[in-house]
Amino acid sequence: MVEKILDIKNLKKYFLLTNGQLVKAVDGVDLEIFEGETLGLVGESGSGKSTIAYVLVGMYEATDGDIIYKGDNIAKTGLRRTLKQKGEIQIIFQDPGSSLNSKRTVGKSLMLPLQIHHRISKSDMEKRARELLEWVGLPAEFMDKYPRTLGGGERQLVSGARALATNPSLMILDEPTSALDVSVQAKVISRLIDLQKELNLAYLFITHDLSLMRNVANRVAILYLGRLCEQAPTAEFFEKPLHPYTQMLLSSIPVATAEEEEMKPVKILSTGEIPSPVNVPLGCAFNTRCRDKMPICMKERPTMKEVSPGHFVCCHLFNDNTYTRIKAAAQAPAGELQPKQQ
Amino acid sequence: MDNTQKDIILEVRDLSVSFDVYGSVSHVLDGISFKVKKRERVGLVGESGCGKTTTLKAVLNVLPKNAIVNRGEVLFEGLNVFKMSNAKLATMRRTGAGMIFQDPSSALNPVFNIEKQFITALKYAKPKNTPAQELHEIAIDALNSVMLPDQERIMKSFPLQLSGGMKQRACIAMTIAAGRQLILADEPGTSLDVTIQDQILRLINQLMLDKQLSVVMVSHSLGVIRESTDYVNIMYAGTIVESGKTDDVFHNSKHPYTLALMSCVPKLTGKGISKGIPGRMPDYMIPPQGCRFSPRCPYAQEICHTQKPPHLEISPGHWVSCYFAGEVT
Amino acid sequence: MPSLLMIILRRLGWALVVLLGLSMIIFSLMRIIPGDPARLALGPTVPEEIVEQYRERMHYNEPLPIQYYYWIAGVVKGDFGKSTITNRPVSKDIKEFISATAELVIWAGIMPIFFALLLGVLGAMYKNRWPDYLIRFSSYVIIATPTFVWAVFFLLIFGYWLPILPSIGGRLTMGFSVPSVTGLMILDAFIDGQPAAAWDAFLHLSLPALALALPHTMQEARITRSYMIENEGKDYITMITSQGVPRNVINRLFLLKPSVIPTISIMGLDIASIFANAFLVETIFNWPGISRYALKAILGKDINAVCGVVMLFGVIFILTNILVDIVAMILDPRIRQSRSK
Amino acid sequence: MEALKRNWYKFSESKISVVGLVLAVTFIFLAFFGKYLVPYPEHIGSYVDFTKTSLAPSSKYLCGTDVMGRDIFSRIIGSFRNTLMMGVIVLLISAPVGFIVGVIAGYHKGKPIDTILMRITDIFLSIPPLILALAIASVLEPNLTNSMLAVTVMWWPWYARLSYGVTSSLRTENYIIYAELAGAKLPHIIFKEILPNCLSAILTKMTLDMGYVIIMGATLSFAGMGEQAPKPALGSMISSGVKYMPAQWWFTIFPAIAIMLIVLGFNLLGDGISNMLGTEEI
Repeated sequence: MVEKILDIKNLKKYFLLTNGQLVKAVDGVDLEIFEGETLGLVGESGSGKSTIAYVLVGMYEATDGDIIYKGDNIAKTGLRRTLKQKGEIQIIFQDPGSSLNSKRTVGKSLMLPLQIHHRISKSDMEKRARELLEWVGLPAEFMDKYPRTLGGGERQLVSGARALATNPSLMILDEPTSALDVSVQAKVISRLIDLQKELNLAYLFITHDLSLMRNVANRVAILYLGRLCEQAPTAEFFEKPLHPYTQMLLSSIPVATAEEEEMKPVKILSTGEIPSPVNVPLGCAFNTRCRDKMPICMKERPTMKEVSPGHFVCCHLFNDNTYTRIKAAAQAPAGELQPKQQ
Repeated sequence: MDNTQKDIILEVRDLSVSFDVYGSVSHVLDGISFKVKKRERVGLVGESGCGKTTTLKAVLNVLPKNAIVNRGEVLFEGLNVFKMSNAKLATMRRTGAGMIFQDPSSALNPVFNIEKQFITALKYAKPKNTPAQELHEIAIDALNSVMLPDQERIMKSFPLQLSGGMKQRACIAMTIAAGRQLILADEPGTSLDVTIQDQILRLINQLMLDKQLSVVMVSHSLGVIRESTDYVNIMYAGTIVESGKTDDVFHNSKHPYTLALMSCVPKLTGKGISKGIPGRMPDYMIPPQGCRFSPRCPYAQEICHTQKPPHLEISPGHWVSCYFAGEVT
Repeated sequence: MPSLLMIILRRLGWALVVLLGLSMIIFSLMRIIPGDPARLALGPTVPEEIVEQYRERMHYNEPLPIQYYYWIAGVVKGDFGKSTITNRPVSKDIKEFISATAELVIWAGIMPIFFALLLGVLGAMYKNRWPDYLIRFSSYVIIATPTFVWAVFFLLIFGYWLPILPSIGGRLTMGFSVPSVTGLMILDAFIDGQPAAAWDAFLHLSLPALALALPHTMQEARITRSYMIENEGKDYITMITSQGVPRNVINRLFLLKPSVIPTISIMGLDIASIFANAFLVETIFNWPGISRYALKAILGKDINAVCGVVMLFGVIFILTNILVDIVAMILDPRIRQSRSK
Repeated sequence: MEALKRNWYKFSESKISVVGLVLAVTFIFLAFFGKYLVPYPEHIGSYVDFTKTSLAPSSKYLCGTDVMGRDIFSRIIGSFRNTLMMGVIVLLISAPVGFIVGVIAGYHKGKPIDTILMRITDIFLSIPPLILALAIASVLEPNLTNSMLAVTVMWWPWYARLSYGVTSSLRTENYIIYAELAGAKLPHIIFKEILPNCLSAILTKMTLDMGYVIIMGATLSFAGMGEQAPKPALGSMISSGVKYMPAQWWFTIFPAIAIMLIVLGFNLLGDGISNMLGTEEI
């Protein structure tokens, strides 16, 4: 029986701007993460995916909702959570340029969490830091290097080693490779996957890259403007994407092989702009860009439906326990089709 | 021969550019050559730092001040941009070729509204006494053709009042407005969200068809290049390692670097990803003597380390810079 | 734009807080002077009971916060008390001396901005060629020389060796008489129809103005140059260059404006500081300005005058800053946005 | 080694920075050892020789003699120690004080403590610096220590502003956030994470400010609020010489040139350092 380690229920995080506007960055999100699995969280800018990450690690306190981590509710603890809880949930940030202090050596950066969490002797700390570097596949000479002499991928791996220092059971990967080239990304990702197996880590993998998600996640959840649209086991998700936004997102991905082109299920041309999170549309948040919108979408916020076991969709087109849509798909407007390469 | 020459809008020949970095010389571009025919979409693809943007800037002769063009030429409609008179160069920039930048937020001047930037650029591109009203109409038309609604409001807006996608559309409008025939697109969707990137790429393709443009598309994304070019050049560390028809190069890759790069791209089919390419991009201060990929290449032999491989045509229209192009899989 | 008004109102609110703090600091500083303020004000010969009466009347024997209350209540009504040096209300003194300094500031602080920008742009355009070297070298030398040294040099050069400019000081040569309308002598002379007097006033003004203007003008030129050079590498300049807009248009339009905006706040600081920092120049050139008055007040331990003048300088400083901020907001939409958040 | 070479290249890119380095080093050297090198060390104090008053510059008296018959050259060199001390002490006090205020306010950006600290800084900034210095100097005894105190009081806010700016931009850097998440204490964050990143900006400003503090000190001394006679100070040497102009021009011109060269030296040096460290001009 795989244990559920994190249970997010109806999570809300609102920000009040000084000019009085309310930003509902995360607005009622339910997620579960099981031991040793990777949950992929996908969204574009303004979707609130990073906000969820920051609430989980304690940078922000949730406005409402629960985050049950191994039996404790840590939704509103912020940085006041216990040292053990801090150690258990760790994060790798997106920007390799700013995740390490450029004036401190890799060794010093690695020893900071050891110093705080383990209270061991200096020589033990150094030994442990070398060990951590080895785990992520970096040579021990890196201890005395400064971040500026490292490549982006190496810096992200050092961040990974630093996160492992506190023996976490859940790692939040906030777009860890989006700033890297694909050849470096491949290196970092394959290392992270190996580590997950070795240490039985759970990953919350945040990204905007669906192709990457296909290869790393066990389950995928799609966010749009602070709300979940769809959630499913990875294979099912890519075979049967249901939410109109998911379909638009999938068909927008530029792919490198003809084989993948086949995978793009329906050609839904991307239209419209992502609304500002300050003005989330009434009803379904996606209604400004949805091809299949119905009158109800403008008024009423849809609820999550479980169309098949583990596959959830938040859309008025669907009911529980069926893949059948309430309304047939609209045809793409003629004359605006992409010129296919001949 | 004469006919094909006439059909070529841009030709880059053996272009080598280095940079003066605090007294040391960084040898970035090393013998870049490619051609762009009229109404053709040519891609330059490679990882960051491989010299894609430098190549584009060289085409318009807007390289940074510390850049040195060592050898080679860029022929726009048969004339070398490095030897052009100032007047000719200005004409080429105004009506011949234009560039779309990666980050539209930094490509637009933050303290002027769109109108001021757009109209000023148009004023020099159009005949001297074009009335202001006409310039304004041209600009509005261009904004309309990139599918920006509410053009009058856009004209009065400052860059920070527009979203990334809108800014990029405005930049495209500025580039096509004066009737330029060649568009140099430097990662036009990279700084935008996936769905917005898709719109921008479709827009460029649409404009290319409607206005019979030629496009040089630069990207780090193999997917973008496959979907929006006809001909592709794979770049590695300031050299072109493989070039040919996009389909050919993508489905029948020959160069070890191209193959390695392809295997690194995560696929929607979900067959896992490779372990990456060992090693790092070479230091441009001391680039490898022979093939620039040789230090990282699993197939490298003695000759690869000492002598630069020639760019050979291994099948019609498919060129590879590798001594062992046939043997690699 | 309603938000602009809100921003200004908010800035003014904060300005009041800052002024209040400033007044407290100055007031307590002046009250810790060793010696009895009443005795200091009246002089040593006055009998003790009169001093006592005076003390009573001025609330000098109350605790410091109460004294402050009475003082600030007067300040709000524009009453800074009496100056012990001139024996007149401080507010009247200020009114009399401020116009001479204001005229100096106009010529030494505002007019040279044009030259600062010009030199900055020239330096950037001819980067690492002789005009740039010339401007940079002279700016280094000029900035390294204190204002009072310039004043002394000018006295020596124009007063003794090359006596083409009046150096005995004052604002006008004896014999001219110009009725005060605006307080600005040159303008007043023109209003009164005396071009000769205006010219004479200008000659009097030129040396102190030049001594005051030189260092900060060169400093502003250098800052403008360095921002110009920094911005030259930006994408938006490459973009507009690639569109075929001529170099000189780019320089004076698309490069100059973003480069000048960050120097505006420095110019504002400079203008505000000239008011107060002119005292050596005003003293050397015998210029009847507020700054020289401040120096005399400080040396003579004239408490009311010092407090009054420092408050005035604070107000000028704060208002100039607000004004500069507004100008920057009008020029730069980015600042407009960040301030409204 | 490579880094050293690159830094030297950046520093010496503008040759004039090297001139600055030479000037500044010479000045500091003379401040320490000038007393033993000048031709007439006894002239630095209260020495009188009425047979040699007001002599024009000659090979014997390089910068001439003053009304007391003292060698002006020796007195100029002799004043360097106090001039240097003024700059060093003012900056060594105001930079740390300003840093602490700025870093605490910047770290708590948007919280009440930020508002309070930065408003206090604003209040100090809104007082014209010279006036404040003069007021302080006049309330207290006019001497070197008090003039240093006066200049320090008006100087720290600039460092508060600088550190505040740097800190509030570092505040969102992931390594600072990580340190918080890991449970690091405030002193660690301020001194181990933020300070090393502020240091180059602060050091650059300190070198550039050296010149301005010296100007400020000379100005106070010119107004009679610095080092008192008979000890030499550049500002007071100029002010006491003004009334002998133009006949005895050497009374004023040489101290003036000395100030100019010292300030020039530090300004050029500061610019070179700022080129080297890549910090923007403030």
